[in-house]
Amino acid sequence: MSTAAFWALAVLAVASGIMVFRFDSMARATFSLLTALLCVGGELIVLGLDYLGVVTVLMMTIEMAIMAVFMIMFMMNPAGLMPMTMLHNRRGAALICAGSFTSLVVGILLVPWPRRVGRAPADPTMDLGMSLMGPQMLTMMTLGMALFATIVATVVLATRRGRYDRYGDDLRAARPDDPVRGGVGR
Amino acid sequence: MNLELFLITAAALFCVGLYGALTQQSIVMLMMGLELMLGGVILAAGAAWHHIAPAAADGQVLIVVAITAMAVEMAIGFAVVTALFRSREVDTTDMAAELRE
Amino acid sequence: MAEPAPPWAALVLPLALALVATALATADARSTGPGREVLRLLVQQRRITRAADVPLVRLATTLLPVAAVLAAAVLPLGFRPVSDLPDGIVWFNAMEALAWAAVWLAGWGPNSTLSLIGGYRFLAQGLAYELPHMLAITTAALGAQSLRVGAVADAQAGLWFAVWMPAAFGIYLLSALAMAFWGPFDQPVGRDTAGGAAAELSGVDRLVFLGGRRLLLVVAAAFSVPLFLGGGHGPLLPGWAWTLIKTAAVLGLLLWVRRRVPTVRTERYMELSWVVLTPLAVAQALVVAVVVLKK
Amino acid sequence: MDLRARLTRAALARPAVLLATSPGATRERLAVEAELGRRGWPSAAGPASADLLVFAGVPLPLRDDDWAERVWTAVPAPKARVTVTDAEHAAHTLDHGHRTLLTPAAHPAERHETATAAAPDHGPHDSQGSHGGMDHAHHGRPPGTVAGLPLAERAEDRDGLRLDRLHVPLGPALPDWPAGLVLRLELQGDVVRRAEVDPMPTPAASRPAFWSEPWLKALAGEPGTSGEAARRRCAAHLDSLGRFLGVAGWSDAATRARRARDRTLGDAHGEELRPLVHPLVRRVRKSRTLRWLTAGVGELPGGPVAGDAHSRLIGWLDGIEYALDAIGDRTPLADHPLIGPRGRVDDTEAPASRTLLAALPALLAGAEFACARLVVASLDPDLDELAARRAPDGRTHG
Repeated sequence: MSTAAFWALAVLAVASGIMVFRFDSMARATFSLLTALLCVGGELIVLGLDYLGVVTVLMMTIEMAIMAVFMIMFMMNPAGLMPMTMLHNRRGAALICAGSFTSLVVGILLVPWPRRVGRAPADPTMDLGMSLMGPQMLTMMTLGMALFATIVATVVLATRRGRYDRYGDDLRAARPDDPVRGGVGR
Repeated sequence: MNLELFLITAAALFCVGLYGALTQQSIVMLMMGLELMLGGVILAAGAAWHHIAPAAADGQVLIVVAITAMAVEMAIGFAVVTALFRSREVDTTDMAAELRE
Repeated sequence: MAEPAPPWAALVLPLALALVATALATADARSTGPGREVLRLLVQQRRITRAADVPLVRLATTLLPVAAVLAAAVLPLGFRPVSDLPDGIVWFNAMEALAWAAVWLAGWGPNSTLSLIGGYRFLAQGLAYELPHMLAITTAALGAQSLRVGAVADAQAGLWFAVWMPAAFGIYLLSALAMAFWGPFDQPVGRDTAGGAAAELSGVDRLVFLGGRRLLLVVAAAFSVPLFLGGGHGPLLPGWAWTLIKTAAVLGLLLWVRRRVPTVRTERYMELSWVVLTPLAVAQALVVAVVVLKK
Repeated sequence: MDLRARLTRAALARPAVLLATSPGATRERLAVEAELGRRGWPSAAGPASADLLVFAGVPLPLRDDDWAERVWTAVPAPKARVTVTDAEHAAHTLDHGHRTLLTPAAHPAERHETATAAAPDHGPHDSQGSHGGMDHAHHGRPPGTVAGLPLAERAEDRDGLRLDRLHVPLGPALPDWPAGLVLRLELQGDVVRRAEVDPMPTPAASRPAFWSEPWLKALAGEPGTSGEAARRRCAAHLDSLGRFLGVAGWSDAATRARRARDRTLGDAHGEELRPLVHPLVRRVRKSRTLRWLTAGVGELPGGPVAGDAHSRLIGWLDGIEYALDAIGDRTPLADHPLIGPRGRVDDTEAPASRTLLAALPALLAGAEFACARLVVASLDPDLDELAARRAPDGRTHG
């Protein structure tokens, strides 16, 4: 059962991963990438990591849906109605990739992997939580800070309007001057 | 279904993503390549956890880190594209490289 | 205690959901009953717009009901879900997020301006509702100290979560409407865009898409029962009966809201959601965390 | 009768109707809407969900664009279309359309998915959103077409990004939309960048505009009581209210407003109307959500319709209540100032709707699509007034 699931998901993941760069239509490419990443989530579930697998599915779905919008905003030919290539140094890239894949596979097959130590805990999710809140607290804090910094950096990079644009030079405007009025009535 | 098979799948995903990241001109497509590479990393980490050290949570923590990296990469990537696009109307790597000149 | 349902439950589940959705449609019917409407759409031709991405449209319309049924797999009827996953709440959330992809694709696929606007609207609405929604369902999980839906229902044998986490319950109901783009949150398929994301769908496509939306509403409403309304716990009647009664009550409430309130536009709801509801949901989670620690 | 015919008959017992109104055909539209309400036939939001296409008034092509034909091709089979040219025969024409729908001619010979001939879109939206802006400055190609659809070009948007813009004509066959109005929109995503009111091919009307009829008659020296005028004003505001609520997505209240409008026009007494109108007016006036959603939309600094969408809505509600009290008034209308539902009715000035139309482009620029629809609905220009003004015989004054 799980062997069949592994093979189906693995083949689908790699195939849709390849299709990402073969589709002309941006929408298809995005959702092909989503399929590949959903399959990765599925593989995690096959491995017994239910929580992380489902979280991957959740995150990737939302991420790809949002990416689709950016795609339409910034791409020149999102619907792929006019076939065009937007590629550079294909040959070099193909060589690099084929080379790295071969060496990775050789490495994977030759390395004497250590034997399995210990047993999986009954509840890996609990294990993960305890670890993140215990020995791995530093990782968790770093991730938290990184995410926070990302939020700030993203807003700074993406917007061009600051509070002086919204509330006037002396920041005294009663109502912000926004292109669209918001819902809280400030 | 052993460790090697999982790792080879992960390597295939990683290399497909690498190919995309190297060849695509559009920044958005380049980010899709990066996502695929990180997807490979996640899979490899999960396989390593299951087949090598299931008792320790380190493999799981690595997956959490990779997922966070994906989110951060995406958010920053789109913010940079938006900023570039706003100032220069640039949306491909080649065009961004020309800006230096 | 939650015990697994027999395997045939997986087959019965979609039928049961469809049954509830039909009952809902009957209660909601203005002019045409659901049976006749289904028949009308079956007779109608599927039409294809110029330069449309037909496979994507088909995928999108089917994905919506599939996501709804998958999300329902963790729903306990009484105390027996089809599959009581250890991370049922996250599973529900992930399946509900698939609707984002489905609606956006349905809007994009036909290559029509108005339906694409519908697709955009749903993504904007998703961004608005998702943050407080996740916090609200996390609060319920926090109260029960488990991500398992059955455990959350069991934790409410005494006091319902809706009673001592009212903010989370309210936010959940709002997001239930928003995730099924129903009632006041029906902007993605709004009449002002001639049907929005569904504007170009006809015949079977339309039936599957709008039927999937109804299923999603039923599942979202039914999920509030184990999460906040004590699941199958109740006096006298058996668990499954209580589940049905409570689900019907929630659905009735949602239908009533739809009659009383005009469509909420995302640009207004977004600010409300992020500036008021998200902090409120965080505060609620904090209170619950303190109470749980004190216990 | 074989099973299939019987199934079709059952399926189409209540066909979904898409109603497209031409300017000058308000009487016909009202008759059809009232008849649909009586029969309980649902109204379709767009061609894709319609079975029966009903034109109120003969649809005239816009410039050289035969929009009626394109809406028709966009309706999926089985389908039928009828044109209502006389309000009195609305029910009869609908019956005729229903019968046509059930005949085998309404069904294509080969069914299922061979519908590639179906039109690209809603009749009125010809330049589909084929987001294919290849006309990038860096590539220097002229804008072309793909699959027969024009490509999008880029232009500065309200947030300072240069994004694809789509040229989308809006109207005339949209639900809850002023009859005959066509807006040429430039859309970026769902934000309106620019809007133009398309010059309308208005048919030379032989009758005065429906909503300002009593005042026009008084102007021409015909007798009439102010009670009749009040009835017409009440119905006009209820009609505007119904459309506004329809666009705002409050279908329950919109249906009530339409029902009240039909009763008002159907010569019901003031006492009969009160229990219908007052609860509706009270509910709409008190709705905090509606105020929250419509305040600040389409704000005009001055003029006859100053304020935002919500204050214009309240103006209608006041007008409805005031007119309802005056329905029994028997004094001659000519003694009162001639102010119709949309403003002053006289010979000299342009009709009030022209002012409303002129205000549209400035209000729509930068608005989101939903807000743009609300703005149009809150102004609710009546293009019949413009049509009647061009009447050849000059007697209607319009």
